[in-house]
Amino acid sequence: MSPVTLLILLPFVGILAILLTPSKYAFAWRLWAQLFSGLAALASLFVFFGFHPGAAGYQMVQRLEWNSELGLAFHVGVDGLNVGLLLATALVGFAAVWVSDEIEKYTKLFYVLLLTMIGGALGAFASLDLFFVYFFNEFALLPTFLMIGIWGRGDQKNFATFQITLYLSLGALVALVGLVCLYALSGANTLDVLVLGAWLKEHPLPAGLQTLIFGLLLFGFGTLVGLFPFHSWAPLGYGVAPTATAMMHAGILKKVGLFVLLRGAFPLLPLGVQNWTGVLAVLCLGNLLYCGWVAMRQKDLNLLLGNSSLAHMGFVFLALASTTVIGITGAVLVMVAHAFLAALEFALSGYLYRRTGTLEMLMLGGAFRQMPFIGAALIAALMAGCGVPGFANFAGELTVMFGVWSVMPWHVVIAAWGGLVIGGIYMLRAIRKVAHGEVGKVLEGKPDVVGLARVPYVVLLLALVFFGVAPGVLVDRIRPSAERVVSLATAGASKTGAAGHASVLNPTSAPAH
Amino acid sequence: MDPISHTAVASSNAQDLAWVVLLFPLISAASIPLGVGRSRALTHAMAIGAVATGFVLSVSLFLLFGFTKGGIHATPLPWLSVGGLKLQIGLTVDTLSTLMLMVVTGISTLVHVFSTRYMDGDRDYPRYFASLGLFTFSMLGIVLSDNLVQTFIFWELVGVTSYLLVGFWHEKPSAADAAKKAFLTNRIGDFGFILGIILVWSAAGTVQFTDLAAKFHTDPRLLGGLTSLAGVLIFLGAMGKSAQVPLHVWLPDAMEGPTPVSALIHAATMVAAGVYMLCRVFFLLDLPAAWPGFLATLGGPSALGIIAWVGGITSLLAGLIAIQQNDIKRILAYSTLSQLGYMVMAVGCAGPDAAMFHLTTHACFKALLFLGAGSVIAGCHHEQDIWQMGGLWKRMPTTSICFAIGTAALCGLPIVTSGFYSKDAIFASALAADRPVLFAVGVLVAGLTTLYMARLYLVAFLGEPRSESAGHAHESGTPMTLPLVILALPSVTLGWLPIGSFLKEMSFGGGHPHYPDSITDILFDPFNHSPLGAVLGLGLIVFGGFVAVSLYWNATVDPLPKTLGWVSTALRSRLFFDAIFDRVVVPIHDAIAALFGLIDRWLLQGLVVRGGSGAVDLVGRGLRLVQTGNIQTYGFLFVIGVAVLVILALK
Amino acid sequence: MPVLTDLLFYAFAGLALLFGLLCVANPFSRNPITSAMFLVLTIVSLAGLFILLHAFFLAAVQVLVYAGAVMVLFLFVIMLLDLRQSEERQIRILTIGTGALAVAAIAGILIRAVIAAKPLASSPGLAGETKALGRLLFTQYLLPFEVMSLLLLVGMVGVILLSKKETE
Amino acid sequence: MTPGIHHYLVVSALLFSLGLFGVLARRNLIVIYMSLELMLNAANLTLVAFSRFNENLNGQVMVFFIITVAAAEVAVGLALIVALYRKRRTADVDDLTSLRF
Repeated sequence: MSPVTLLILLPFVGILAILLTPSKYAFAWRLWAQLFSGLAALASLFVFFGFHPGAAGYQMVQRLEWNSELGLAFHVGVDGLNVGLLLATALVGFAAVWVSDEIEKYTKLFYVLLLTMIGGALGAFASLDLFFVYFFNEFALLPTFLMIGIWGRGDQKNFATFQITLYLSLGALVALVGLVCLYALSGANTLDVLVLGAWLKEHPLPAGLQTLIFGLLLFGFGTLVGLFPFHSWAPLGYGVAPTATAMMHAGILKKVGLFVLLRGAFPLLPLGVQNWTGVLAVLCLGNLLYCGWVAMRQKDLNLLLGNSSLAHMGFVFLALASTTVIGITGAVLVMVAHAFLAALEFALSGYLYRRTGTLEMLMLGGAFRQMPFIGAALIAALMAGCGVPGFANFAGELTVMFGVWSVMPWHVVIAAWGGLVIGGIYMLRAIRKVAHGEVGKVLEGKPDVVGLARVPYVVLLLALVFFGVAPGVLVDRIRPSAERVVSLATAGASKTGAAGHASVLNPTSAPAH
Repeated sequence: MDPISHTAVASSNAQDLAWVVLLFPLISAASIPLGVGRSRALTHAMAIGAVATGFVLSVSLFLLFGFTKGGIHATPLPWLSVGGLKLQIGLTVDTLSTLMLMVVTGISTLVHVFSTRYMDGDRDYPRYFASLGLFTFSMLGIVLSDNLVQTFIFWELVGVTSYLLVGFWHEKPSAADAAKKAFLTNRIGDFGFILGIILVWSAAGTVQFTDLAAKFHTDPRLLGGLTSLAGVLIFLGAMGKSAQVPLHVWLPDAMEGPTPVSALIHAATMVAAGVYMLCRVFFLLDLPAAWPGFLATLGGPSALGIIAWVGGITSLLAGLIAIQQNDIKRILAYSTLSQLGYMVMAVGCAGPDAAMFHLTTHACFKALLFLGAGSVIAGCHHEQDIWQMGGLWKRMPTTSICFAIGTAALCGLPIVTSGFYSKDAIFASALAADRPVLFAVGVLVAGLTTLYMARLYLVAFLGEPRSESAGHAHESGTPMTLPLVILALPSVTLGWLPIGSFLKEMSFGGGHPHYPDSITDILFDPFNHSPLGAVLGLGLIVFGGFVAVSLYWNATVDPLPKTLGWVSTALRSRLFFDAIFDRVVVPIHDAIAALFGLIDRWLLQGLVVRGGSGAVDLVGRGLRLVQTGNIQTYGFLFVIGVAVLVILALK
Repeated sequence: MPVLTDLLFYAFAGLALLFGLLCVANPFSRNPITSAMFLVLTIVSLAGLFILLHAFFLAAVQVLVYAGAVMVLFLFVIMLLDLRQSEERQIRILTIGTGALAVAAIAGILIRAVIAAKPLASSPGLAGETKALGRLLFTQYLLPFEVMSLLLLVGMVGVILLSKKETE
Repeated sequence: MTPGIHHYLVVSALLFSLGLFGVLARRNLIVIYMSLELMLNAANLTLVAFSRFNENLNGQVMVFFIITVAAAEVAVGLALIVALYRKRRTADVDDLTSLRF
């Protein structure tokens, strides 16, 4: 059995263990969840470091025929696109389970749902059959709604649940229509990316159809990611979600949409890519600038973090729009980095909320004095969020900017402004209000996290710093896949378009690659 | 391509000691939160040990490699490599970097020692030394960097660590605000810097300094019409770090940090990083002017010209503002701005050697002044207003003497201070670059410098005590006075070394370096070499000193506000730069944010989501009438439905 | 003899319908116990019809299980809940009307379908042998038969769980 | 007239209708439940009749199963009613409308 299959199975085994444990041994539910998410984290480390960097193609592949009539197969494997994301999923899942000791009611259901999310996300990233990617993604999304609805907080809970369900269901629906079109119209009778890719090379779809399907996939999955202007579900949704849910969703599930675009849409529909990147290039500015400015406006820490995570997604969309090797590599780097970062941010804000009952930034303050560990981690996380070197986000965003320049220099200017200056403004304002200043009333006498409870925060911070100091570890793994995606996505494109674009600012036009 | 075995093979090379210099402060800083911080003695022993070792190694590195042209490179580590983007962390060991290395580690060591007493009793003592170590690490990273991206990485880290240090007393709102302001202002500069780096990379395909220098040497027009733009963008980064107008507003506020921090960051290192970086990439700035599109037809100035003017304006404005400040640290802050303006101006006048010379001497005497101010502040129970001091020379003799030496060096007193020589090199470069206006500005600022420094010294140290705390002032012990004494030495002697000429020969490819050969030649070099600057400067120093003495000898209040009127008010308000930032730049961003916030709230969440949900809700309310909840009604409807279906089916 | 069975058919059918009517819509009493008693009679009449159709085993089961066990259960619950007075409310014309309408529709459709259907060859040949039925149950339908026993077990457990007093 | 399959089917249809009427018109849950049993019996009659006239025992097997299932169903259903009655103190369907949105 491939280690990837084992990795996907572990959370589900955990679910089974929890379900079979009677309520007399209620304490064991959490232990089971911790055990199996921890095992999954170990397995993911094994997969990540067992992966041969620099080698093209998929590794640790396993294929189980499921329904040959419909062309469906459980087909998993890792390549550069998902190896980092699998690691991030398992580690974030582990941290999410660990911080969930705040849950007091229906704990059994909670851990079952949380492990479902983890297992679903792992399955979605590992699957090479787009049907299974979608299936696992839905599997992970459903608990999100339930968890927000049941364990959510604040007086806007119902509206937030409603909004997030509406947006995500509609987005998933549009994406499904796109996938069904791809399945039905390609004639390959499968959604397995390997088979379908080979088939479409021989029998390419007409340009109109490619454009249509790519558009459906882009907006469907884009909504799941929070592509401007379909983003307003995200901040509020994270604002009311229980900590672990916000961590898993903002950190991991959001990346599935981007991942499907890279796994399926870009390599399979090159003509669609070329017709849509212009639109995507405009929309990503919405994420980069608009969401950044909206974040400046927020008074609630979680809303600010939600908007900032949308702004980070702008870098990924920008890189996708550029379709360059460096850009795509940077995009995957940003995705992995942001997975850790978003999880860390929401874990910290979740802790603050748990202790104070509010995330109103005016009421907080002095967290660094009152809770040195949480305060320091918060400062580190917010610093990472505005692109400080030493954290993985910086490496990713820098790579994206380098990669996009040859195609869209003006976009890089805006991205740099959004990331460096606007990002700096709201993140530092948040630090100023929450971590610095005199100790706020709501914080007085509230304890810091101690002992083993620090584990999840430390794990996430270490991951951020590791990939920030040594991004090459990840980049060497991503590179061959990024090259493959770009060569497929730009197949048959006239290079004049890109060059003409570059000449706007760069008359010499000698992009170095 | 196995980096580890490479490192292992190369580790016997002496230049790899640079890695030790770089990493020691990081290791000590990291060990403090991991347990060392539990013991105060261990904390500062570890921190001081790390930087002191760094200093010793720096000196040996300088002696080993400082005399090699072009320098040597320590084994680089690959950082990130994809497509045409190959980034690595490498170390340059050459004259420029080893000189700067000595400055940074030397002053950092003294500041560490000084801090053991100054910060004694602070509850966050370990955090202080950890931050200091991190800062030193970041600064050394810039100094040793061998490529633009690495410079940018450590550039940002310096920003962050200075943020931590300025905001060290984070509970104090003013300190927290100042730290935020410093970071954000720097960010605007960094924005230009990174774009400049990307621009250069996209044309040259590399970010290594040596490769870039070679490429631009063979083809100065590599960047085409963007040559000057690239230079200006990179300079924008330096404007942020080296606090050039209009991005200077953060520096005076940053005085909210602990005073030793100001000595390290705002005198010797961080603010000097901008100048150092400009010297590093001087070959990029020194290209013939070329602008894109319509700017070319207007005949835009060269990048160096812009740099020179920004530097000149900064030195003048800062010098003026300093005259009317009353906080001892703020006076020093504006004086730093003014001197940084000098250095930047020197770079702009094609004299990076002069800029580095002045940077070196300035680092010593400005650190001396800041540490002296720290000693005064500690002695006067945290009183910072010079009008509340007075008569300190009796109670704090060591500090007073050292401070006097620093003041003299800053003013550029001939022969006996280092400032004289380095300042004169700047005047000379301005003349050599044929920029008489800037030369005039430089000389005028020399007079202003004497005026405000003499004012500071006369008011704070001489005369009678004007407050309770000044009356009870006292020296604070060896850890604080020793660094002052040590720093006073190079403040006097450093100018006698031909640092500028040496740098010109080694790093900037100067054709005919000029080394004085006898003692008189050394002492009177400026008068021989560039008499106009030396003589005019001397004249203005005397004039400035005279004005100061006549105004402030035994004065109890400042007479200038009365005589100057609104000019004084404007100077006191720091020429309204902060007001402009607070009332124009910030509100613009806030207004856009408010607008978008409203759109998000009312249009997207309101109209679209709530509107959509409202429509669905209305339909739902209609359909709800059907739902009585009575099972028999449902049964009835079901049966009727079945009947209708069957009838339809049977037809 | 054929005449006797014919008469019996009409008798049993008539009784079944009459008792059925009295069970669901007794004009004299709306007491559930009355309804239950009439349901027993209906079931017994149906058992008679089963005998006429030579389904002797089923007739026995019908009486044993339905009239015996099931109806006792009903009575038991009725008495347990003591529901006599709850039926004292007004009869609602609307309910009766809609009910009658629906019933008329369904009945109309059914009877029309029956009449319209082609008659089968009315030569009942197969004897309702209990032996044959048992053979069938234990050979061809063995699995469903066993599953049924499981169902009963599950039902039993479910009933115990449902009717257990909640312990708070 | 000799009763043919038609006769049985008509009787079954009428019984079924009676049961349906009871389900739709009566308000007592238990009576509704009894009416349901009536409908089941009507169906049984149909099956037995077809079994007889088609000369095939499968119909009778089916009836056998129906009776068994019905027994289980009655038990569970009545338990539900008892549980419901304990909570709500009523067995009148007009009072049991809390599933309404």
